[in-house]
Amino acid sequence: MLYYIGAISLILIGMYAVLTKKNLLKIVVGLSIVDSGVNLLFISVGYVKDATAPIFSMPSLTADKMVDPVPQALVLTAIVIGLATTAVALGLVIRLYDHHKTLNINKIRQLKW
Amino acid sequence: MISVPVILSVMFLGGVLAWLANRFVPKGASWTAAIIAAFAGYLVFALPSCGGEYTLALGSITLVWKSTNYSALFAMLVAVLGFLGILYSMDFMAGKKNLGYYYMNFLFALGAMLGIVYSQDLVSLFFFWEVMTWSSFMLVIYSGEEKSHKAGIKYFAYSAIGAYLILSAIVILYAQSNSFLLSENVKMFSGMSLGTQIMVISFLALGFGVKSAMMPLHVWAPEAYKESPSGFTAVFSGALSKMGIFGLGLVVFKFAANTEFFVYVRETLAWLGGLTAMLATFYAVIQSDAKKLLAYSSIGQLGYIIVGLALGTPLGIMAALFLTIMHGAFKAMLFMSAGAVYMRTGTTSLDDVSGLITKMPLTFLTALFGIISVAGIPPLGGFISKWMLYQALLETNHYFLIIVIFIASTAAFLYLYRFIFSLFLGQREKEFEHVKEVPWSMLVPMMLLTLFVLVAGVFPGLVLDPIGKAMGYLGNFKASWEPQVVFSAWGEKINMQVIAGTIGTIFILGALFIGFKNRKATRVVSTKDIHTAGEIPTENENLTYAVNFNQPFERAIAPILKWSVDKLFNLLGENLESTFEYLRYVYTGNGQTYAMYVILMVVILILFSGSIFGIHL
Amino acid sequence: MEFSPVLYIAIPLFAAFLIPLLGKVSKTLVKLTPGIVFLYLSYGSILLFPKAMEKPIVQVVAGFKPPFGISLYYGATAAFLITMVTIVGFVIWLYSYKFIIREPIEKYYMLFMMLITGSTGILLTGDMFNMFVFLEITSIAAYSLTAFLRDKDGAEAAFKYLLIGSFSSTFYLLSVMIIYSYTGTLNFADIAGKIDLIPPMAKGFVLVLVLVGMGIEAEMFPLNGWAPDAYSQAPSPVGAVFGGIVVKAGLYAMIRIVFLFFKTPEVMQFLIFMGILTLLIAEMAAMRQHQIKRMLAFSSIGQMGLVIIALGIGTMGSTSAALFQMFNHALIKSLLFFAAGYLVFHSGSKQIEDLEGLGYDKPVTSFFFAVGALAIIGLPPFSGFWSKLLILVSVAKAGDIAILLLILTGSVIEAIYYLRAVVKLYTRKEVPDNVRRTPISGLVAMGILAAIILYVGLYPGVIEKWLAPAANNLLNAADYIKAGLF
Amino acid sequence: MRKAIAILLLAIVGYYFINVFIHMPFGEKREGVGKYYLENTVKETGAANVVTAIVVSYRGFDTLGEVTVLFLAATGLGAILFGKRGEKRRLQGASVIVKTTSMMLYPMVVLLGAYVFVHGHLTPGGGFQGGAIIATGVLLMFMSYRHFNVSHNALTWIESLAGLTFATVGLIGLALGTTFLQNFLPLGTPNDLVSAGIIPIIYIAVGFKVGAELTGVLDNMLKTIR
Repeated sequence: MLYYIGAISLILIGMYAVLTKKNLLKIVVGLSIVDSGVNLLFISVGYVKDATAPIFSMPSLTADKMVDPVPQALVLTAIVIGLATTAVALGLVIRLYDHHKTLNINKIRQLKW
Repeated sequence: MISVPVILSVMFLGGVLAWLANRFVPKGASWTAAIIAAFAGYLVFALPSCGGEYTLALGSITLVWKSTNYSALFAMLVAVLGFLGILYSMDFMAGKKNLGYYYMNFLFALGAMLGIVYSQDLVSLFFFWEVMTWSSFMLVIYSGEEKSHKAGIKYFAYSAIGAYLILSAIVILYAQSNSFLLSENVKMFSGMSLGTQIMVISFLALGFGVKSAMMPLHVWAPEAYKESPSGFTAVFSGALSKMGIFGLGLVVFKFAANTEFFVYVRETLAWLGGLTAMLATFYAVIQSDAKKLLAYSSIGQLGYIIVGLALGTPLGIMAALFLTIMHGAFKAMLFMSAGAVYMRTGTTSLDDVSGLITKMPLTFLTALFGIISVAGIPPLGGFISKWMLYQALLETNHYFLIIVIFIASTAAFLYLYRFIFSLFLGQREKEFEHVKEVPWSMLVPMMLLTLFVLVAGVFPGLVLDPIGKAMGYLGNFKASWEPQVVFSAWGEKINMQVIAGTIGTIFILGALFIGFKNRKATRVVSTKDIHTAGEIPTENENLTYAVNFNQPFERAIAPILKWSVDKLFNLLGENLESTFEYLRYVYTGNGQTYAMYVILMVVILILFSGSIFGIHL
Repeated sequence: MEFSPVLYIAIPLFAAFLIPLLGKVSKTLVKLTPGIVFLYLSYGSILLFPKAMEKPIVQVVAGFKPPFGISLYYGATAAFLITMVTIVGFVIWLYSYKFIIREPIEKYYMLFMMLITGSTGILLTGDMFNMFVFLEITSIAAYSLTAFLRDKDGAEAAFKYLLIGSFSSTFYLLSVMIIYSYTGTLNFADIAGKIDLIPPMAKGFVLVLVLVGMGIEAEMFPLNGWAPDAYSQAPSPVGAVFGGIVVKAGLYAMIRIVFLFFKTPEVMQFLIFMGILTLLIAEMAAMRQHQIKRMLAFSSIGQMGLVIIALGIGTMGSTSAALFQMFNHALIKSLLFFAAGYLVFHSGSKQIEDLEGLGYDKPVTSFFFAVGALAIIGLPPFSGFWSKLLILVSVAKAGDIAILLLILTGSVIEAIYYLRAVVKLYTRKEVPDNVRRTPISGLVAMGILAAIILYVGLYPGVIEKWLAPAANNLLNAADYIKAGLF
Repeated sequence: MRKAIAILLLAIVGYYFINVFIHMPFGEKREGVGKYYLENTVKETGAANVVTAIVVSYRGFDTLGEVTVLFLAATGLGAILFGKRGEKRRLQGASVIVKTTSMMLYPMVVLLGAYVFVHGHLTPGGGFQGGAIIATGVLLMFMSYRHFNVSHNALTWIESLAGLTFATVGLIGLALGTTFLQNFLPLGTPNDLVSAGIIPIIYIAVGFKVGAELTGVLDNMLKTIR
């Protein structure tokens, strides 16, 4: 239960950073935090009490004593996707800094209305 | 076998052909267009007035075209005016750029008008209605000048509002009757709920009212008429605006006639028409541009037609339809003569041009017959329609309306006289000494129309015959007007031919007499030959007599003019646009704000999920 | 080998991986690859079209039966939209061929192909998480392409897009998570059958997440701040892809989920409401734009609003009308973006003011813009007319005259601002002699679109007869479940 | 102001968020596809690692997409930062200790990465993890050596060939008359290195691809710092 609350807090903290921080890099960090929060939340959804990792490395392991493998598989994908987004975001930040010589999001408002 | 699609495809393919011709042959476009228009005109007349039915299934929608007596009347008007307009354009437009574009849109507009009148289902009616709108819009903006574009956008905006009103009426009808067929809808209309009926009728009336320039929806008309090339203006005013009348006729007699509130519809329309006639005439009086003057006059005349239609008595309808035809003819004449003046002098301003009578006698003659007809002086066609209108008003006890119409008709003399006086009479400025009469291809249409107005005035039966048939389509009305009946109130029987003969003789004799008498007395003076309180005017002061011609009248109606619908609409438009301007500030350009909107949306949806989705979170 | 729906994804992926190698051989080869791919896919989609219209094709990937493996659901709706996507994709490629002259060209074509493939994947997939993956493929390609010109504004627009897009994917992933944790499955059909396992509160939360997350992709009103920037700053062909294809995919995703899981009258009402809001505000904002591509962007949002309204009404007629409108909008908006791209290129300015006189200087391009403008307003004889008519008819049949009038208000505004732009084009003004011409490939691309628009406008039956099965497929959840789980 | 609004809004969202999750069963076994996978993976795919089996086999299509996402990110980054190549880096060279240690660690890190993705179907880890580890090794070298360069040509080749391998393996399944990405090799004995059909092939390809792509991303970003 606490896992849920912790993960959700992470998501909210990340969102707070995205919503209020002026620095583009901090916003990107915020996005990453949101991602991590979501991933943790997902993993904890798949958690089963007293169970092991879903790998049949020893004959003694049985299927009913394993955690749900699906969230893990999905989170693996989600992590990579989060990474990709972050990479592109950082690339854009580099470009923006090049053009505007600032990382303040309030000063990067050429396009409006 | 001639059927409607043949005519339509001749027009539309002809339009494309004209465009192509312009690319390969110089002057090709005009000749192609003239031939196409003539051929299509022939087909329209050859088409049996009740038949030529054609059904086309487009997916779930079935289109039906058919010629009825009612549509035949309008189709003939369109075909004749269209052909004459193109004939007129051949020399009028010579040497201009993008002639292919001009003739293509001209033919498209004509085709669309024919499509409208032949449509037996609402979808194709609307389809052609929109094609007509955009092709005429293309012609309004033809000159490519800033002013014409303003006029064009205004025209299109009002037309769009009108068209969408029509469209909504159509879909409301369809929702009730599950059919787009006119006949089906008419049949089922009386069974629909009162709300639907009111909505449909008011939407349709407003939509068609826009095209027929009914007050207060007329504001697009003056500028659009002024800016379009004169060859098309003749068709625009003479035939295109009549499509609104065509639609109103359907609304009043096919739809409204089956409802309980028929009488209110009629009264409202009659009053709107009456007011249109009066106010437009007032506006016409104060114009100083020939085409704008004619435009307002056109609006006023359409007001008469609406009054006639709205009266709903056989005589009223007959007056309206007769005036429809007549107005098509004489307004085309007037616009053509104004165009002729424009072609030779480069302006249509009443303040600048004067004294062209000797230089352009035939144009003057056309204009003269035109204004006589507008004014409703016998023996020309206009007289008969006016007479019928008054009689119909009397019969139905609309005494106030008579007064309104009477004021309008009287005031009309002011602008009509100004029109002919300013352009053709008075002293000629030096710069117009070398003006020549326009080429034959422009004179022929004008002369033909003049002849028609004369003939129709003398032998109204020629025109009354198709009108009578058309009335049969609108309801069980019979056209039974004879001059004798009218005059029988005085116990006498006079027919038009006699009146015509008498008046014609007196007119000619009078003209000859005055001409001979004043032969020596006329002294030609320059417009500058004038002294105002001892001061000698400077060269660039405009002292043509026509300047401020109707100023006293203008002063008299000043209170009315202050309240201008146009200004009101403009104000509304501006306010709306500035509202839009503020609204778009929602898009602040700050990414974080957008993110905030997202979260805000989530919060709103969560908090109100009970009332929005019925799920309490 | 018979054409299999999975090739819609596999072939472009294969080609995308191949492009860097082809780039070592010749640039022309790189440029031709996407064209060949899309041509082949359109050919395949047309082959497959009648079959899919009859009966949904459910293609299993990796040989495991749904819900255990991922399955592709190629039903009538998907077939209709994907055929449209591949054909429009091909035309956009044709346009790009000469339009994109900036390096790195091979990267452009890779991203471009993946952008379209991602959208195709969204339309095709029958698995909720798989949809997320395709959503991300689309998004990341879209972010990169928005900034492709590497100018100041492009990067800014792309960053905003990324910011909002991340919210979209986060919300969607959260909804997938909640759904998975209660139903234990990710297959749409399977979830739809087990949706009642989710307690009402969680279900409501999922609904909110999906509506907001996918609403961002579908450009619903308060969520569409990114759209005008991204549309206007991306290269014109990419703008066309956004307006013509990507949004459609996002909207399809939202509607598919809503129709499968949450089809209640309240939700439909909400969709209608949001549609109206989107339509009106976008049209109003579009009216006051000074940049032509920004105006097109707002108009695009407005059109989406119209489609959302029609989908929200949720009758057979309205849904088919909405699909028809999607089809028309894809074609017409692409045409407009194409023409606008070259007009901006010729005038050297994005402002509408500066387009004066181009109508005479560049008659053909301007003509296509005018055709597009008339078509999107819904004037006959162009295809836009029929879809608008069908939407209005369905609205009237649903009995809501107020909605009808609001839609028409939007249309009037739309008509005015489009004509303003067209009229600007045809204002006479001496334009400095411009030797640059619109290349043939661009003109051919525009010509194809204009021809289709006119053809469908004159014979709407060609498209209309396919609308009923497509709409039925979208509306009928029970059939979907049955076919999806075979 | 913005902060206050943000806190307020997020508080509301958070409250309902937690409210939803608090009712969600925690740590309990679930019915559904997860259970099916646990029970049938070894039989159906021959892989000991169920997560890997799901990632590569059951949900292989996702993984193909995932690889594409990463590929797109690398491509996109290349497009966004294009034209900045060759600008001079201003990274400080590291100290001798760091340099030497990095030099010694680098091969081991790469080896570890390779181990992780080769054994993806047996032990925790797989292509993505292995690739990421390799990229970390490269990063280490980037950090410590000023002039450490990777060959772009090689990266492109590795990326493309790995991607093509993945796609081709998928298409072979289709060509053999089965479905896309379907296994066409013998499953072998579970827990053997050579087992689980196409899973190791795909994961090795993914490992190479991810390693190359992440390296490319890092390279792109480093090179553009002025």
